[in-house]
Amino acid sequence: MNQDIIADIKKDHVEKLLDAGKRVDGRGFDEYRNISVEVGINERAEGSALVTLGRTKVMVGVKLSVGMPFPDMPDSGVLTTNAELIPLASPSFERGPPDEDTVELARVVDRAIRESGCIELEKLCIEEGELVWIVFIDLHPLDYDGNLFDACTLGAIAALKNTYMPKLEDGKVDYKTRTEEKLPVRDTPVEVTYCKIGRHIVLDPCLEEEEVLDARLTVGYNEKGEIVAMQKGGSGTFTKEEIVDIVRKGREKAEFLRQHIPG
Amino acid sequence: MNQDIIADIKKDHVEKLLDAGKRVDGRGFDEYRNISVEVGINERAEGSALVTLGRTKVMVGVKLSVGMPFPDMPDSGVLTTNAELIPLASPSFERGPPDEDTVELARVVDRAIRESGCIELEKLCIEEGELVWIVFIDLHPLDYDGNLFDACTLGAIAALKNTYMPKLEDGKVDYKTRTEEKLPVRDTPVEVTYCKIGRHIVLDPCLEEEEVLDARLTVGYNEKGEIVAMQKGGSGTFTKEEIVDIVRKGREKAEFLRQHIPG
Amino acid sequence: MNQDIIADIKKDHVEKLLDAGKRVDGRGFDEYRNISVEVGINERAEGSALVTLGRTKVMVGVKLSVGMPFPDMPDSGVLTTNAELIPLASPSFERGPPDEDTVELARVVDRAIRESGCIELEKLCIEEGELVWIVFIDLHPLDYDGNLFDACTLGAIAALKNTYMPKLEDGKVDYKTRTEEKLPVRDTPVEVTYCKIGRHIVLDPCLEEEEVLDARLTVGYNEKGEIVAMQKGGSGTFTKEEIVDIVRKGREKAEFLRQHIPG
Amino acid sequence: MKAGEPEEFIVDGRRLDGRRVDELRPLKIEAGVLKRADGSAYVEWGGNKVLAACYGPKEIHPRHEANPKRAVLRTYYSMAPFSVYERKRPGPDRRSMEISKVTRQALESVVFTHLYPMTAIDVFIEILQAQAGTRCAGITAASVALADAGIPMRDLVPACAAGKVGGHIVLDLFDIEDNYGEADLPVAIVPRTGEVCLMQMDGNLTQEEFEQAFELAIKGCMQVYEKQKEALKKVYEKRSEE
Amino acid sequence: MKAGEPEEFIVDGRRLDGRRVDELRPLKIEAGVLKRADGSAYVEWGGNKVLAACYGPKEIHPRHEANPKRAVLRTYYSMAPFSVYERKRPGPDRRSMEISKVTRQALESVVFTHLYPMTAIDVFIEILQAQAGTRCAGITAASVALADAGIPMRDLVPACAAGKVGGHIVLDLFDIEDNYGEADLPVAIVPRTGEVCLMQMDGNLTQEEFEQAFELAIKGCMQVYEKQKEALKKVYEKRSEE
Amino acid sequence: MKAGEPEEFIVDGRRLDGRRVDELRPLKIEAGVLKRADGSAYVEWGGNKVLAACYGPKEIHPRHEANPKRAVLRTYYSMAPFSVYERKRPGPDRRSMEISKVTRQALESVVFTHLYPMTAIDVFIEILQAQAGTRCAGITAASVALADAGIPMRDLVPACAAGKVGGHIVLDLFDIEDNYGEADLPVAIVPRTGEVCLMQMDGNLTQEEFEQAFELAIKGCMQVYEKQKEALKKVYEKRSEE
Repeated sequence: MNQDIIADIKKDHVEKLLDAGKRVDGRGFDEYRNISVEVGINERAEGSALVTLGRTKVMVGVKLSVGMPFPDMPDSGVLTTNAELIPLASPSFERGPPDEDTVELARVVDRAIRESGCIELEKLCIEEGELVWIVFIDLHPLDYDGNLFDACTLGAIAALKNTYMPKLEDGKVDYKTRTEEKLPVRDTPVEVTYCKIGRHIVLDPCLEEEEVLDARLTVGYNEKGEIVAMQKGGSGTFTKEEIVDIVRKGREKAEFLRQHIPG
Repeated sequence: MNQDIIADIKKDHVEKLLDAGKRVDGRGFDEYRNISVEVGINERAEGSALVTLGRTKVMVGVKLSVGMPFPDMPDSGVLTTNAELIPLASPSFERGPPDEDTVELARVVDRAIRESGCIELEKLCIEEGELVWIVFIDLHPLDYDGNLFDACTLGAIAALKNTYMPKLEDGKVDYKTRTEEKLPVRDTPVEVTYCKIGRHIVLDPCLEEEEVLDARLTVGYNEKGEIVAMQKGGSGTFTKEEIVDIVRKGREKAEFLRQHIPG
Repeated sequence: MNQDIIADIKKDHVEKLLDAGKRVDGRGFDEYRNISVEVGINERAEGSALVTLGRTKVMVGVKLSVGMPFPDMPDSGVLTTNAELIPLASPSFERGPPDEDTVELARVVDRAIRESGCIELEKLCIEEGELVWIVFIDLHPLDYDGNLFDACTLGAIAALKNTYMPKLEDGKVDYKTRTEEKLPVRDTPVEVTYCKIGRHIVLDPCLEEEEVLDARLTVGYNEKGEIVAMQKGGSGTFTKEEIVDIVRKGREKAEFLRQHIPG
Repeated sequence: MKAGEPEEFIVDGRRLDGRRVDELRPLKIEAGVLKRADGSAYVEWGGNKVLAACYGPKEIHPRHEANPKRAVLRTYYSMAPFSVYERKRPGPDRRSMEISKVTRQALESVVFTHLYPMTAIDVFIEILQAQAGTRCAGITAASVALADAGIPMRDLVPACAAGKVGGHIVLDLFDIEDNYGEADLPVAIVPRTGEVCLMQMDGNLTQEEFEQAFELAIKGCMQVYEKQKEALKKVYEKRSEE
Repeated sequence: MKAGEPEEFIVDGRRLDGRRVDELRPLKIEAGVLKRADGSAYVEWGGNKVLAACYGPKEIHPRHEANPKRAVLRTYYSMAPFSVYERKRPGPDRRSMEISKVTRQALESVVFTHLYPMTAIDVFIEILQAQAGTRCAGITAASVALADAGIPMRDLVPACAAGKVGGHIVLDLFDIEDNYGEADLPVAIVPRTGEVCLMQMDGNLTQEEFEQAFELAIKGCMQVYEKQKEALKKVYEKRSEE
Repeated sequence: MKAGEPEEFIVDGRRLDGRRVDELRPLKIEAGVLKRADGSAYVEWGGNKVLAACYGPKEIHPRHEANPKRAVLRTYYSMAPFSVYERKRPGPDRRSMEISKVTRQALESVVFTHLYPMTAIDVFIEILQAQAGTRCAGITAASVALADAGIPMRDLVPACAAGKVGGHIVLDLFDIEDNYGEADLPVAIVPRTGEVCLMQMDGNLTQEEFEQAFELAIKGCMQVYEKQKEALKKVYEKRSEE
């Protein structure tokens, strides 16, 4: 019961600050926390990135393997996005099979990557109908202080752009030999998340804000600024105008995020 | 604890009514509830049926797929019967992997279908030892008011008799094109369930009766009236004579059930 | 809470006896309980053994099957060791997927078998890169009174030495026809377990001792007396000298165990 | 082009199933269709056939999941094995887990959960036959089932998707449009206030296209809302007659 | 005809394993074979080797499964991986779940569970080697294990199957008869009253054949009953000597 | 000879990665690297990259797992999917279950668990990049994380393996040596007393080789211990500056 009372007090506190034009960590309403993106930080992964977003830290690894294509896409590589919310990263993450938050994270990141068509999957066919490259993106938060959607999408595209193809011999992957060839990536989708607390809309919620938010809206954009993915969260609602406004102003935030990707 | 006291009171009530020659819903001891069977009610399934037995409602879908035969039956199709007791249908059904009641239901229905040989599995071989048709029967209760055995077996055979073969191209199934050809079915097995409450034997228990029964006997018959499956349930017992008697009089009830199958 | 107090009392009791030079069951510190090993006791298994070690009883079955080799060992058979701690054998064993004790048992027994190279896996290749024999060792304790490591390793090697190859026809196993040919086994590894209770080191802990031990050391030896496997257990520690000493004196106990293997 | 993709999605102002761009598929809603459930609804929406049932407010197991300030709303979206062309293995998959979550959040925005602390309200959505748009059909059915169970709510929650196919913004995609189209945008609203309580999108839309599709989806929701109200009216009338 | 099916099942009045039609396979029952279990029994029945163990009455976990009016009887039938020709993967499958259920119901009809409210009585049946008829062997062993554990019961529960092979009604099918025969009818009874507490059947029988097989199975049960009583007598004698 | 096996492991006194037989791979330890955890450590040891986090003492769920006499120490060793060449499927496998157990037992020998009855102390070890020796790196990181969380312990627990490759006894095997070598002997100690709290071995060693390798592993542990202490000193200094 105490948990709920504490939650009420917290929400009250965060909201009052916002009423006074302030956020819990002193940022502007439309401001991201400090962002850093390092790539190529894992020698076992074909591609990798470590994203720091304020105190949130996420590692993303890209592994390549080979296998059968889907029957309805015989000449196309396969993309698989997976997340693990390991309890090392937060007391609220639990061991066991993926829960709905884990699944949602993986699927919303996957949506921006997939729908933007950023990976040239049609170039990942080895033998039509028989053998294609399978791209595994593993989202691996290490320290959780809110807004995994934006951090993980940023890490995923940064890692993909840094992915080298391993050597292929007789239909088998030689992981120990990396070729010069990079994974063909033609777009740079990112996701931008706003949340609504009371009557305020703020960018990039930190954990303290996430815990009290009414509603959340994540929008993914490709390089052209087109919308490729959306996901509303939270038990609260947005007005139509709020949504249209978020989608508009998120576009320039996407451009801002994109600048943090190395290379 | 209250649950158990209520159960005792309920049992007492049902039994006293029976002593007075009455059933909780006013039926005769040897009488089925209202039965209706509709077939072809699902456009995604190759065969389907919706059975209403009093207030019990069951949907059965038959799907066809192709795969390897069993090693010891290389020229025979494969039959798989599956049940799901979805919590939508009853507050007593729980989510999660199949429990023993679910498994028993699937296996007892399967028994009548399989042992009657009603599906001509030997005609479902596509390439000996390599490729055969797999028949999936999915038992899907929607509203649970007792006697799923009889309702599901009736639905299964009705759906099977209404099953059209999908088109096969290059060893793959084109589900969107249904052929004129029907699944070869040569018999019409049904199951008949009696239960024992105190010293009384009654046909087709409704839920209120099932909840207080001592013992249950389900008997499956083929068209010739031969016995093809039996399953006793409940923690109580039958006398030898009761069993022989049930098996005898069930035969005409089977004939009665069979008349409700369309087509 | 009582459980813990009882545990303390038990430990006190066992330790005081040891201080007086006595074990709970009257054995010498360096003495095994009665050992018997019967082989060929299961007609469905290609090899089998029943080991009795005091009141501990373990059945081990060896089954052979065929399958793909590992990619990095294309001309070698495959060894798989599995344990089941069925609740029939002890009130402390629970149903469900293998817990860490079950997994440790299987892996420590596997270690001695595998690292000693006792099975000539290179002779179990049927067609390089395509088809090899798979050796399943199933450890199946039936009555648990301590020291499953030694009993199961003894049972495993006894069963392996008693394993007959089944007939192979067209790449399929005919289990009903057993050939005269035996599984090629060239060494006889066994494991010897000591435990530390207070300041005492004793051989072959019975359950009462296992329940109160501070630390456990299991050492596997091949026929030459070389060490092929080790596993320390328990939340307590050993001194360096204790470990070296156990490893030395375990060697002759291994020779003693080996004499109990029939044939 | 994917195998099976049509050359044109709209010919002479008509879509492949004969509808206009802003036209819903035929929609039929019936409330109170199940005996055991506390509330239920059946929705037939084009080729979708969906059942929803509501149980509760009721005791919650395990107890530590209870909330002292409000009822816990639990939603389970599930597809029958025979609801799709290729038989679906029973049990939850990742897609159904996500849909269950967004459905729950959409419904939480209208249910007065604070009236029933320490209890659970369970909503089960069963897709019996699927033809694209099952999440919208499910939410639509679920809120009718909740109302049928007498759970106090500030409004019903109609849901409807819009999307883009062959360059056109259209309402309520059916399966061919969903498989080969450019974007799908499911939306659920609280009609009395116009609030948006569910919103997802995948595909590719410019800002302008998005705004157009969003507007269209909301209009679709309002049509669905009328059908929901009719269904409830009908079942209340029927019950008061009994 | 399935691969491996014999041409004839009965030649000169003898079955393929030399038995007459109404003859049991050799049956050996031993009680009190395990040290840890509260009660146990070992049954060797033709090529079947079966262990049963009973633990209880004992505290029940999780607590909410306890029944204030009687002990909860739990039965688990399980096959060792090496008990069959093709290695069985560990863990329960659908067949063993069904057998566990009917076994429990058969035993519930004789155990005085009301004497031990709020407790559990666990019975584990482990098939070490199988040659058809393992469920009957398991029930037979289980009721001896219960008795060995001192659990009050109104009678033992012997079980035995009859069936039809090659047109003949025979007792106690072994594996070849079970695989290629026409029907199998396992039965368990409460010998003192003649009540039937387990009854299953699959195959094909006319009414007349059924009645004949049923009668035969009951006679088989009575023979099994004698062996059960002998085994218990032996273990009591042995214990009183100790 | 397995595919990929090197002809020689030691040439001119140098191993394939340039080290001498008694030389550790480069080792870097950093404490206090995570914000959410109560204590944490990062270890880079040759090609191994390992994170450890400690949460607790804290309330324990489910309650019946609590111990009235001491804290329950729980350790979870886990490998990231991208930590190895061939992607590892998420979730515990048999190897990680065994490592979790021996890690817990090693740490239990130093943690004063009796100070926190009825609580849990959770230690999570995440292998981000593996190059053989991850269990030693994990234990090494874990005990630093426990210390960083302020959990009272009688000492840190450094771990290090020795082994045999190409006939030579060497310290701290890297992946090629681990894959193709003759023996691996991971050891963890309580440095102040010299007690051994983890010890495993697989391969083939004579008594003499074993004693030599054991001695070498303990020396390796002492070097690791120095790095652990440095890391903790550094983080305390940093924190007192803040």
